[in-house]
Amino acid sequence: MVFSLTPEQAMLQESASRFLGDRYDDAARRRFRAEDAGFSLDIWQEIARLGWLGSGFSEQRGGFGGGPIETMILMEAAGNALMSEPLLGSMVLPGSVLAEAGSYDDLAHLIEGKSLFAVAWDEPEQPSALEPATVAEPCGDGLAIHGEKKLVLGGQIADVLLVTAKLDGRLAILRVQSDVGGVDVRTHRTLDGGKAANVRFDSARIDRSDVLASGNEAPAVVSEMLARAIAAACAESLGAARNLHDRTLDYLKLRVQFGRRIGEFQALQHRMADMFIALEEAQSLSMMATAALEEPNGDHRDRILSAAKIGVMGRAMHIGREAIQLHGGVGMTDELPIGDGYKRIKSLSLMFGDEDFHLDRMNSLAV
Amino acid sequence: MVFSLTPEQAMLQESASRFLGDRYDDAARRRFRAEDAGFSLDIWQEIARLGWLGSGFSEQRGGFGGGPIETMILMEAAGNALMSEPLLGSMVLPGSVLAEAGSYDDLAHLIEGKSLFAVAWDEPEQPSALEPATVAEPCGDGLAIHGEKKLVLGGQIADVLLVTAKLDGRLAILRVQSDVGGVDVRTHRTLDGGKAANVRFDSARIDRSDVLASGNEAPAVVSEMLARAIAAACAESLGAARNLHDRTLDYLKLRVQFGRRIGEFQALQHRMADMFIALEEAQSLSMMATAALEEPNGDHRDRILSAAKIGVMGRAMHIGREAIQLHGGVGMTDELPIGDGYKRIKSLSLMFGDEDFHLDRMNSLAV
Amino acid sequence: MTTIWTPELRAFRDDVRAFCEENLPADIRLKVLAGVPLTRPDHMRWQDILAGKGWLVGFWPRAYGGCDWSAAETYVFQEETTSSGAPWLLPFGVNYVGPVIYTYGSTDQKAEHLPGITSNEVFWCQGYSEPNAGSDLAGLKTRAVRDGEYYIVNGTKIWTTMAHWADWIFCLVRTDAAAVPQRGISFLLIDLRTRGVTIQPIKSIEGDSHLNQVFFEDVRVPARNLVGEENKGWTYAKFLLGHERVLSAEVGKARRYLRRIKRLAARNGKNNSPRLKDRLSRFEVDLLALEQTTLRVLGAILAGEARGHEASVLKIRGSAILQQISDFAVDVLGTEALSYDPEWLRENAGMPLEEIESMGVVSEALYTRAPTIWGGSNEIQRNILAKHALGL
Amino acid sequence: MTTIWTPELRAFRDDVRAFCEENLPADIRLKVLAGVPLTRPDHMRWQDILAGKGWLVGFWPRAYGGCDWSAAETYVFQEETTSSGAPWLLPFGVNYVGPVIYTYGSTDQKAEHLPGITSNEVFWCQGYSEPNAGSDLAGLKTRAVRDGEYYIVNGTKIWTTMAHWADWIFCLVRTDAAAVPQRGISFLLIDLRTRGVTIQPIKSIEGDSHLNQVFFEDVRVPARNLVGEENKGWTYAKFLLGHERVLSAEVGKARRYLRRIKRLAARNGKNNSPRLKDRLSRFEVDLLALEQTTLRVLGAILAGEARGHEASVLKIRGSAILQQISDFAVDVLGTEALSYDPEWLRENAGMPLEEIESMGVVSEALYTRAPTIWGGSNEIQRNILAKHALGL
Repeated sequence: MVFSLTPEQAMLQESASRFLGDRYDDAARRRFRAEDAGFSLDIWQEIARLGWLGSGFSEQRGGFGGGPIETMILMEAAGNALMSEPLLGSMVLPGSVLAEAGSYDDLAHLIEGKSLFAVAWDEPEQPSALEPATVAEPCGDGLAIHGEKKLVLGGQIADVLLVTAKLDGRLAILRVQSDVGGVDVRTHRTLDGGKAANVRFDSARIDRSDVLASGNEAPAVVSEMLARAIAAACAESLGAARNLHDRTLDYLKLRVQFGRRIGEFQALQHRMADMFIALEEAQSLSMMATAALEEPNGDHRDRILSAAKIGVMGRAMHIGREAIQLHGGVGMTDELPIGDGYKRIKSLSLMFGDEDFHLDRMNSLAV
Repeated sequence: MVFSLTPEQAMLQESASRFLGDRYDDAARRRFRAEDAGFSLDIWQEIARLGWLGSGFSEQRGGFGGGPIETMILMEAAGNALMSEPLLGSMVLPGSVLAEAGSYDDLAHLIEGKSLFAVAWDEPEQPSALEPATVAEPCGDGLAIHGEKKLVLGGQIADVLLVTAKLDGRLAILRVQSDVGGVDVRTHRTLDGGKAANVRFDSARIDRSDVLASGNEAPAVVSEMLARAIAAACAESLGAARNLHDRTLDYLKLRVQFGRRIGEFQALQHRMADMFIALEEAQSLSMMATAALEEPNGDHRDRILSAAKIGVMGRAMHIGREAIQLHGGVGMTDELPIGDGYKRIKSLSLMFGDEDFHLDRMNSLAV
Repeated sequence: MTTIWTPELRAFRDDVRAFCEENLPADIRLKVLAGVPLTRPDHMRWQDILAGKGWLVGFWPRAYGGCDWSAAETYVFQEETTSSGAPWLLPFGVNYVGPVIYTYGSTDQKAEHLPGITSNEVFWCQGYSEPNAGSDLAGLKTRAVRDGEYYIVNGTKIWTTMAHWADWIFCLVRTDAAAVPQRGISFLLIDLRTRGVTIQPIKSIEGDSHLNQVFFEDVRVPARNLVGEENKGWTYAKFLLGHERVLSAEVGKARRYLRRIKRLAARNGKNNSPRLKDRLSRFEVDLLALEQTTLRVLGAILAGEARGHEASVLKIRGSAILQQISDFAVDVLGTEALSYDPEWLRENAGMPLEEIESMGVVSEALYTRAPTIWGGSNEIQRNILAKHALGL
Repeated sequence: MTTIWTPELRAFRDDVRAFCEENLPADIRLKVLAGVPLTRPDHMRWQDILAGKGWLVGFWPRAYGGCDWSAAETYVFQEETTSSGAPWLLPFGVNYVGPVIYTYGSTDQKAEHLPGITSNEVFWCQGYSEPNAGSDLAGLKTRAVRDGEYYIVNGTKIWTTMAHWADWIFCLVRTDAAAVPQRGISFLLIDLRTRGVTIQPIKSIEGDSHLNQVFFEDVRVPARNLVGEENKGWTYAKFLLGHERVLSAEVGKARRYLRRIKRLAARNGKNNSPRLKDRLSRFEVDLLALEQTTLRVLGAILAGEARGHEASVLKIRGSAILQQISDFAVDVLGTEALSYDPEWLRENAGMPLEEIESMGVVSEALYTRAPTIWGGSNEIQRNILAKHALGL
């Protein structure tokens, strides 16, 4: 349900927005994107120092005592700044896995920015995250991994990959150094202008102690990760949509055609009003998704998360389409960040289950 | 494909619109609706004298040499006048059945307005028109009919019912006087303010010679009837939508609020423009449906007719909803005919296969 | 992390639910579930029950007979009663004129009019719109001319919901024709039994007559029935419109409609249609968005942070969603919907649910074309958002 | 009953189809089907082939090298070539400036400029929009000042598609700053190699650079390059915009996109999804509506009954449908669409269809956000309909 922020949370929100306001503009984003990693490693170290990376984890897990709301605040701010740094891929996903699997040392390294982690879970042919085709087989004292993962967010720069695979026929989560033999990381550009990686494992060797989760624990860890990813994607999309909404509103107040500010034309006013409504509703649904993370895993939570994903993405996409249209020609240019926001939202709409996936899930869980 | 009218067809169009302009206004429609039949039997006789009832049938079948285009012209004009007289139920449906089944004497009576016919084909539980639960069993020299039909358009006043039933396990079309024993006609009001009937057959007796079609012929007759009904429903909906469109446009030019004609408000202008586009497209699709009737029965024709039904009805409903909304309060009153047009369109959208039915048919016939 | 769902609020929700289960008359509930138009006695019987419990004017201050409910409690009360199948609580006295009187009225007016509302004895209606002043209320022309201790009222009001059942009407009237349109308007209480008042029902498209036109011909209204100051009526009207719109997100009613669609679909063998399932899931998404937004607005109201335009968001979305759901119910009925007769429905209102429900669904769907028009049309609401929320 | 489908027209359709099958280079067709952005040589090669056949300017009068095609033949030609996978036929010379020159130009201008278009030797681009004159062309500020036998042009044009490949540009320039906005505009032909012209590509959101900004700094343009009369440019511009919009209902291209969606869905195992089938059927309904409306408009043009606003209907619907279909193709790709790299796509344009198609689909979907904006945005088209079709 809906909540308001504690004073600490409000402070985090303000400090994030101040930092991003200072450090992020269109030129900076362009520069960061051009770096090898597809983002700025310096900024990553700075946000580690600012405590962002630990803010979403409880103290007993090595975090700073926060939870889903803190993550939401940061993801929304990052979305609003159209930030290139992979908070989703290198903080939310691996952080959730490490926290849930109890790998607190690794989590500490992630939080301090000492190591970069990424989760390799998505596969080209397997629709379910709980049924990977990737396998880990006994090999000497340890294990050898075979398989192929796609769209590993943050994978282009990760020191450590957290890999889902079948071990003895059951799901397991494995810790793999990205530089060991048999790991082939292929970086590619992504729709939103960033980078990600496809990764092949060809007899990549790990120790038995690198099995972070198995048995009944592993599916729970993966499910929790996906739940957090959905809420984070909602928050980030909302932030990006707010950026597009605000820029469009500014443009309507600035641009003059036919001797009037175009914001005086009633047809555009009504469309802007509908964008405003969409933004308000997306905000509500994003908060609902975050609040749902506090509930026990189960059908009810899955249904709420699916509804939030469908609803936030549909509304954010509406705002994205209208932002381009109401900007006219300049909305189509790479120079303005309208397209960047649009592409980021479109990307998030396809990740962690697209509309089809979540509609199917809602239908199957209908009460 | 698209066509233009012959001089004779243009004349029919003009004469129909002149007759309806003279004889039909809101008060007249209200008066006619209040009659026992739910429409004016006098008007029916007049349009028979004007030759309307024979205009859609070829000369060799006792008609006046016209075809689907003439029917389209009349249905569109009737829709535009929100006419109460059951052209669909008492002309298109039975006329098509009589013409296809070769009952030219009956057809002549229909055309001259001497007898009123109605087709009893729809059943409460049977989804397919080709598989009625109504049966005709041998009984003495003749047959006895058992079964139940719903929504018999024109059935409230018909002298003769054309009834689909199973005879020896196969579809047949039977000719039944509505006043014989065992026929129970229950008139009811319809959503559009008119009337129709539910009919029960409880051992209703007919002669063997009253079997109008059987064997392979009967399904072809019913299919042809439904095809013509779909095209006619498209044309009538288009006419009704044009009425609502035109009245709304007039209202926008007349109504003053905030010191301006409301048609000067750009948000309403753009919505009116979208209504105009919808009307143009509905017109195109209605003509496409009519043209399709000239093609041989088959998958291609069915697919085109389904597309036309979905497309015309969707657009006409859009116009109907907007007509009420843009009229504001007065659009909700029974005094203005906006609601009548809306309800007629909604009714036609549900008849002869609703959107679900036609989407399913299109999907199954997809190329 | 705080939420509006305090333990107290949850307890209150359970109380309301239990109260409805015990006290809502079965025949009224049946009509509501079936979508059958209610009669005046139906409304009054249920409101008497609420008045007996002290809940009819629950959100009013205790000083005037209320329970001092917070915005959250008011919301919960509305949602729970609606969801349980209780009638729409007529807002004209309780939500509209009552708060205007206890906020702006004189001591005498409070004493004269508030008890009749709290006890459900006086039936009020609202005289705002006129034939040439619909969206543009400032253009209203009904005149009230001061004549000693009286105002002489001439003019007409339209779309006055349930005026034919009402005892009193509160009106916006023009008291200064020379002033600019929004000035010169006053807020007047008029006894409908006064000579010169004529009420003419307007039949609407579903075939029922809940709307009316009210004519005033030299109607003498005691000057003491003027609320607040002369020519300041616009202020009180705006205050009231804000009250009206907060109520417009009827999530409970929409959920009730969705439950009915599932029931109808099961009856028609459509409940396994993937298309139907998608549609229901999408409605559920929209309702969650509306519900969560309503809760956020309530949170803002409780925190004193509401900016005022939020009500327009709820009005636009609430009315549109309800309209889509009720129209979709007709589609689920299919050709069954075509057998529709509002007179028959009125005469057979007491029949079992299955026998009348399909007509009720149609009646409701037609009637539900109105919420996007009334209470300030959605076009007006978008103007409000553009101006007040967006600064355009 | 008459239709535009005369036996002659059907025969022509078959001719065009057969010609494309035989003569459209396979590598170009592959790029088009994959959605890969084309290069200048790609366009020129195909247009050379059409020019060789005499079909590049088929709708032009025979006197100027055309085939005197009717509107119906022109339509059939466009639909058949597009549907077969031929590149978009660049309209700037053939459809835009050519007809202006042969309708309003001098004998010398016809002799100088038309042959270069019919033979596909001169590449034209269009200089209409300016940074502050987008929807409001009358607000344009690029000035042309007469100086003896020259105009001195200063200012800038934006969104000039393919200017970076072009030889010449036709421009609207202001020749009388004192006149009311729509007067005082002239239509000028400018050689892009003239000193003082700078072309700066604009990267658009799909990552390609088909758009440009063109700067003019003291550019000396021979006065003989003025088309028609000075200050009458608005007339020629309106004539041209009419031509532009008739082409905007690209049903053939939309059908090609739908075929691709079916192919992609089959590859991704989604082709039996009821949701996908519904979506495709609905698109088919929309396309039939658009196609039939286009044919009706053509019929009206042939009969001399077109009122002019019909082009706006086709532009609004054609652009919207194409946009929805191309966006839906990305949804069918799913996460596959996320691996997108416009540079890689340009460098690997020759690879097999399956390897590059997913990126081509994304590129095309992003690029297709533009058709609702260009050529008079759909908002402007609605203004036109409200005014000219509806009299509002």
